[in-house]
Amino acid sequence: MGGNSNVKLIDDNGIRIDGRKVDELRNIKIEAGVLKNADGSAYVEIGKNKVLAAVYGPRECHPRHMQNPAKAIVQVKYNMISFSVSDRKRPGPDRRSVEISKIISEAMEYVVFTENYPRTSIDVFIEVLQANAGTRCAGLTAASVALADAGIPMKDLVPAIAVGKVNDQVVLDLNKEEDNFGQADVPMAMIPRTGEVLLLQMDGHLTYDEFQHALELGTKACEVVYEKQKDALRRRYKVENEEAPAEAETQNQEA
Amino acid sequence: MGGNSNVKLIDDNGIRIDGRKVDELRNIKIEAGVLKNADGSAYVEIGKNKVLAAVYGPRECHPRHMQNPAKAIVQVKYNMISFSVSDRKRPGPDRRSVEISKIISEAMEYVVFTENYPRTSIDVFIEVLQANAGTRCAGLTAASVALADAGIPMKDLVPAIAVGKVNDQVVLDLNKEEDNFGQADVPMAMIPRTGEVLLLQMDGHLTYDEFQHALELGTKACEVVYEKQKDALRRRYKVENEEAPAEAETQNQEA
Amino acid sequence: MGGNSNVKLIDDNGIRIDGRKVDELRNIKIEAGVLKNADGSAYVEIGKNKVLAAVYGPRECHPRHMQNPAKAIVQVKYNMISFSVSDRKRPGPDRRSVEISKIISEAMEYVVFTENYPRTSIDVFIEVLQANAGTRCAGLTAASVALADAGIPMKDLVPAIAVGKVNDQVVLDLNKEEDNFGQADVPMAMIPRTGEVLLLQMDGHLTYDEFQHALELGTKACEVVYEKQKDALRRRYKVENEEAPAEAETQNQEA
Amino acid sequence: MARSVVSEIKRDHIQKLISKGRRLDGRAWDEFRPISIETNYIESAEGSARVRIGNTDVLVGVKMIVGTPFADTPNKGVLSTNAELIPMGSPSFEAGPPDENSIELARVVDRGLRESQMIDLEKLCMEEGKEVWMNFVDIYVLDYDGNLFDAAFLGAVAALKSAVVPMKANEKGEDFPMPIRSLPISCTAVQIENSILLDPTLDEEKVASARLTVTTDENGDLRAMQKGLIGALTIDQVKGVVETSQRVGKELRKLLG
Amino acid sequence: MARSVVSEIKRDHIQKLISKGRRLDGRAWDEFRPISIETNYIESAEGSARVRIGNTDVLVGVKMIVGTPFADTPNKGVLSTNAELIPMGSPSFEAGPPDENSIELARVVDRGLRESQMIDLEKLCMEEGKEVWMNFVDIYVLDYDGNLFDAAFLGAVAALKSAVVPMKANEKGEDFPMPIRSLPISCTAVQIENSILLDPTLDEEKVASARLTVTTDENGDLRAMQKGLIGALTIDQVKGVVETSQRVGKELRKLLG
Amino acid sequence: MARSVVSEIKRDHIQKLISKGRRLDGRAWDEFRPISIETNYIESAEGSARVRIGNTDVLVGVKMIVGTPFADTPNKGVLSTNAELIPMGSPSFEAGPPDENSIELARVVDRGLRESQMIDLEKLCMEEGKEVWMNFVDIYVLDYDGNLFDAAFLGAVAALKSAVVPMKANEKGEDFPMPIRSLPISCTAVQIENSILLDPTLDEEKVASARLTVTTDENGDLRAMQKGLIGALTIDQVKGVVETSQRVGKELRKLLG
Repeated sequence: MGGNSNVKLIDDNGIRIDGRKVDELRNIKIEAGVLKNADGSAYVEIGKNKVLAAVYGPRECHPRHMQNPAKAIVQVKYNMISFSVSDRKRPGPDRRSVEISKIISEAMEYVVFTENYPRTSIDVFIEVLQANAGTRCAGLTAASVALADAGIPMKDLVPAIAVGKVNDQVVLDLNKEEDNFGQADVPMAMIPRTGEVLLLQMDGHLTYDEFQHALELGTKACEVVYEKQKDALRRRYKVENEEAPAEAETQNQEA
Repeated sequence: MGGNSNVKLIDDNGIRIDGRKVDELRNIKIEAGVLKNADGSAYVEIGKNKVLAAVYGPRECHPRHMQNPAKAIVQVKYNMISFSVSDRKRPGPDRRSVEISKIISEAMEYVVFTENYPRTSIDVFIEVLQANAGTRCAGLTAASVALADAGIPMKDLVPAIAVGKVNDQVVLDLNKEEDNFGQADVPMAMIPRTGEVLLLQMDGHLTYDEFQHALELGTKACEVVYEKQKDALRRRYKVENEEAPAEAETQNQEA
Repeated sequence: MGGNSNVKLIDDNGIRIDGRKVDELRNIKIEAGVLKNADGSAYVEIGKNKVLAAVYGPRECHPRHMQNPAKAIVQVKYNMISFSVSDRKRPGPDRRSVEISKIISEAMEYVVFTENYPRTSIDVFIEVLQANAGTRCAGLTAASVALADAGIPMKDLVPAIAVGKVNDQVVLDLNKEEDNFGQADVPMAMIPRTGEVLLLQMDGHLTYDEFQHALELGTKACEVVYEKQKDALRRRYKVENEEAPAEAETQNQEA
Repeated sequence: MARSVVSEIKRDHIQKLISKGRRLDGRAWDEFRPISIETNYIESAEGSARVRIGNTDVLVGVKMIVGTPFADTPNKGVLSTNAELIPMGSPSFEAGPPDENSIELARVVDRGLRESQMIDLEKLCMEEGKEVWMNFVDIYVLDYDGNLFDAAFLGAVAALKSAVVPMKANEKGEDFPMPIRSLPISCTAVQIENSILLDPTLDEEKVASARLTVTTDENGDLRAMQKGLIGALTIDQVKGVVETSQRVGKELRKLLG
Repeated sequence: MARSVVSEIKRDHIQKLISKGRRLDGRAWDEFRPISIETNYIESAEGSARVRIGNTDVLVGVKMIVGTPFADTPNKGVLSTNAELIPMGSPSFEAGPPDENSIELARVVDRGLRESQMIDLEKLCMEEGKEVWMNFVDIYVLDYDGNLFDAAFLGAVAALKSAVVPMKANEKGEDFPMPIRSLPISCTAVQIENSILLDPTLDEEKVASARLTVTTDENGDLRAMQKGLIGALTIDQVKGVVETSQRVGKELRKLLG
Repeated sequence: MARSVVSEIKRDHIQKLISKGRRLDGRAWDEFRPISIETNYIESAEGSARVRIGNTDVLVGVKMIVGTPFADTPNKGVLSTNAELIPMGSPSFEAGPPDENSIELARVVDRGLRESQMIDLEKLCMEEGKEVWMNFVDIYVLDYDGNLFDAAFLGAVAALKSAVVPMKANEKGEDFPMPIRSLPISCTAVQIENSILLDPTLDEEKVASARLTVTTDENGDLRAMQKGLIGALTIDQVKGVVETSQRVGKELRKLLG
């Protein structure tokens, strides 16, 4: 967090530099089933963020010593591609992406019915193609859609969103400028149905009242993201059902 | 390739800076069986290039997951030692040597009767002791002699040579200056008996006519290198046969 | 070794900059059993050196291919923590610590009855918390106390000390300034009972006479260190015996 | 085999106790184990602290080096935090470069130090854009019995607080104490069987389903937070942990003198 | 088990079809799958292109950074090409530093770009010996269904062609388009059962015995070539592939607009 | 299987012979195998030597690069020694970064060169604090049949002695020979069954319980020493090896011409 900067990010009418109100999300677009090789996949756009998630598995657990005889392990790898940010990012994991991969893995492992697939690994690869603040939330949002697309049984989908503080106001879904010059950032992920928090981080400076307000804003926004996730899967299944007969025909031709 | 340089590398009589004609090879010296520990070995000098190759195997395949139940794998590692070039090369593989190792491995795997040795690895180590353009060809030439010296059954020996373009002329077996200031480089490896091409790369700028001419020059030169390879092995076996009784005696003394 | 420096490190009365005579050790403090997780541990202070050693094992040998079916292997890792020296040391092993780890491992493996624990590994971790010359000897001294604390049968404890040459005199137990500006350094480790040398290195410049004198000084000093080691273990066992009933009571309370 | 049986029994035991509102070592749910802080433990560091919380034993050192500032903060010193889970500290720690556990630990500690603006980094600038003090905070875990986050953070704060800027040794002028603006405290809770406990031991951590670390400043304001482990917290649990952290933080801060 | 049986059957099927002059997806031997090229896909890159050839999906970005030239080319910008076979793209791609496959891919693409002198690197020099533009071409394989060489090369050429030199953002003057001199095209053939096919799918690649990539310029001249896989080509096959590449290259070049 | 049986038999054989005062190859205990030294073997190096001791075959090269001195020795050139146990040299050598064996070898050779002050490093300073010659001594083991320490050290000394400072190629003036002050020699002994042997073969090394390397100068003074292997030496054995090294060192030094 840049701290108490003098940059004016919210105007006198409460409008943010990208035209949003303080409690308004950026445009969200979610698509399921966008890759062929992966067992499941999803594409998420939130504002200028572009994120892909791919699921492979359940499959043989590769670092053998990590196998769990009682359940599957969920290994999420979050990665930013080199040209997703303004300064070229050297390929390969950095400390930030290792931490994010860890906490998203933990969140996903909670919702997957891992007992169904002992000794296996369910691998989720999140690639941030274009970054504009909030990529870990976009990635987590994509990850659970991709898991559903892979047909892996889960307690529920997991939407995620960041809340923050800018010019002394609690605002929803920070963009890049707000993230750079803001005063606090609170990424969170929830199970909307139960109100359970699966991912929660915070950095910056918030009073307890502000934090409680942030939790409220985030909770509501997660419900919106959740609807977009479900809608993406509905569209995906619809397409599949329409495609199925066509595919059968093709197979006939070949046989 | 340095491209269309103004450096004059061929004089008006068609003579190159090291005194050769355009279709003339540098001096070649090949020796088989030059190391004790290795199961097979060879030393190749082409002009100022000095290259050693050592073969270990067939032996247990080390990265276990690379084992092939139906055949041996051939793993060639090409390496330049740190003081083989004018600027000190940091020890360890760089991207160039990884690529060269891959394509030489592929070429060698084609000629070895790998089905004879399922699950094993045949490891070939090429060390460039002194480099003066054409080291991958010298290394490949040494590798197949070392494989023969190790007694590993092969379809045939594999000679290799580079052809190139210098001062707008197609020339055989570039030296270092020609490589630095030349216009094209075409390393190639063949099975002379069948005319099959096992390794072929090109970079620079060649018309299709020039390329066809280069293939012709290279094909002929490979036959010359092939004779040197066979001669090295003949000398090696001769020495072995002369040595054999002496060795038997020594064993007697010890027993 | 800095070589023939003009820095005056011994005054006309034969007194060194820290007040010691040429054949005098720095203050030594040894404690056994200072860590809870480790199977055995020891803390050693020699002058301003502060060193911890921890023993884990005998336990499953981790790089599997290093397992010895006939005996345990002893793997010592010597490490300096980043702020143990005046310039921050980047965490992780450097070439110096790899060499020291190797020779301490070899010394320790000789005294441990490794045949008792086939296929296992006995791992010793030496962490130099604060360094002031002589850390490998302090580490080795700590290692054998920690091994004894872990209850691992050994031929004997192994004391270690460095002898050196400063201002053309052979002196015992160099401190940091003497190490920086001295003329020779001879770290050594022994089994005092048998007079066997387990670790011996030397760098600098010594005549054969000086070297013989150094060996004598070091041999005597090792006996002093040896007594401190035994004393630490005696104190440790005393404490253990006193603690034992108390611990039993606690267990009762919980049950 | 035997080992896992024992641990299964222990797990049950811990869970049963907790469901009765009790802990294995008899502490109240919001009670820390005994804490000791020994500063200036290492002379070769500019600042250092050895912190023990129960059997957890952490050594933190601060090294200060003259360097160049980042381009976007030309008038500020640099802070870098690193954690080493050395194999000495636990049979579960492995040699090698920092793994995800040590990286998470280092980054959570780093965020707490940074976001609380504990150090006045502008006072660590010697020449704008050219010369600043770089602070390397290195956390070594010597013995691991749970709650590394709080032990490491307490150690980092104590080490920084005790540090002296080595101006003289670098021929830059007179030494001065590290410019400190606040003393942030982190407080970590875990969830076990729907109960919340502070300062978990290693055994408790193994049974826990979720972890929440909250870093607060003197005003009780939030500066950093991290939820971890495979499990969920309710919003009420989150709020409860925050309130407890505010309260307990005040107590722990007194230990820093 | 089941998997390898299926693939054995598929292998036979592909080989039989090909020996009858047919392909699994009905294409002619010298026919490419549908190709789509979407440029300026990523705003944070100076140039970018997402290229799909059938189900093969590749994203290429160009980042330009101010740097110093190499000593032996003081008046030229720098070109660096890297390929990431990320695990997202295929179950056979593993995480970690570039392996021999991604290194070969990157180097073959790099040679084609470099030897065709596609970019006028002298126009990317700002101050001789001191300041030039460094071009980082990064190739990410999102979905892998064969013929990476051509997809990656097409992506790299399209991304470079679409790039704008970020002078303004670096306070160096006015932006200008990447100085392009030619549009090289690579064309890859494989040998299966002595037949030659262009644009192999992944299934076809698995059955292939040799691969040859030929990069040609607008004049049909050769700029780069790479033979791969464990197998041999006759001289006539090599010549045939070169001639086909010259012809097909002309067609593919039109896709670049 | 067969292999280890044979080696068990060989081990017994070697031990029995030695207990009778004999060696497998008939040498006396203090006798080296035939030694050959070929200098200037590699033109691209500033100095080089290929040294064979029996079947042990080592190639050492010296590269000299213009660089900056270390802050604490502003008027001295830099010496850096590295050993590569390349897989060509032995089935027991593995590819990859230097392991503990190659690091120990390089460091023992380095100490011998450095502590004997063989090179007059002050003569390799061109401008105090700014520009000095950096000497990279790289040791490649082409064939390993025991006693690497002595072969590598002999190679390093011979390569350095043959080196010419490349002033001209670096536009710094006229070339001159490496400024040499002394010719140190290392001599390595092993203990087998309480006997001491010089110049062990690989088979002898495998049976040995302790190793001692002693590096002496022209005066017979000690410059470096390293005890290795899992075994102990008596004080008398140590003294005996030192005395032998002084004597044998004189003989070996003659080989350097």
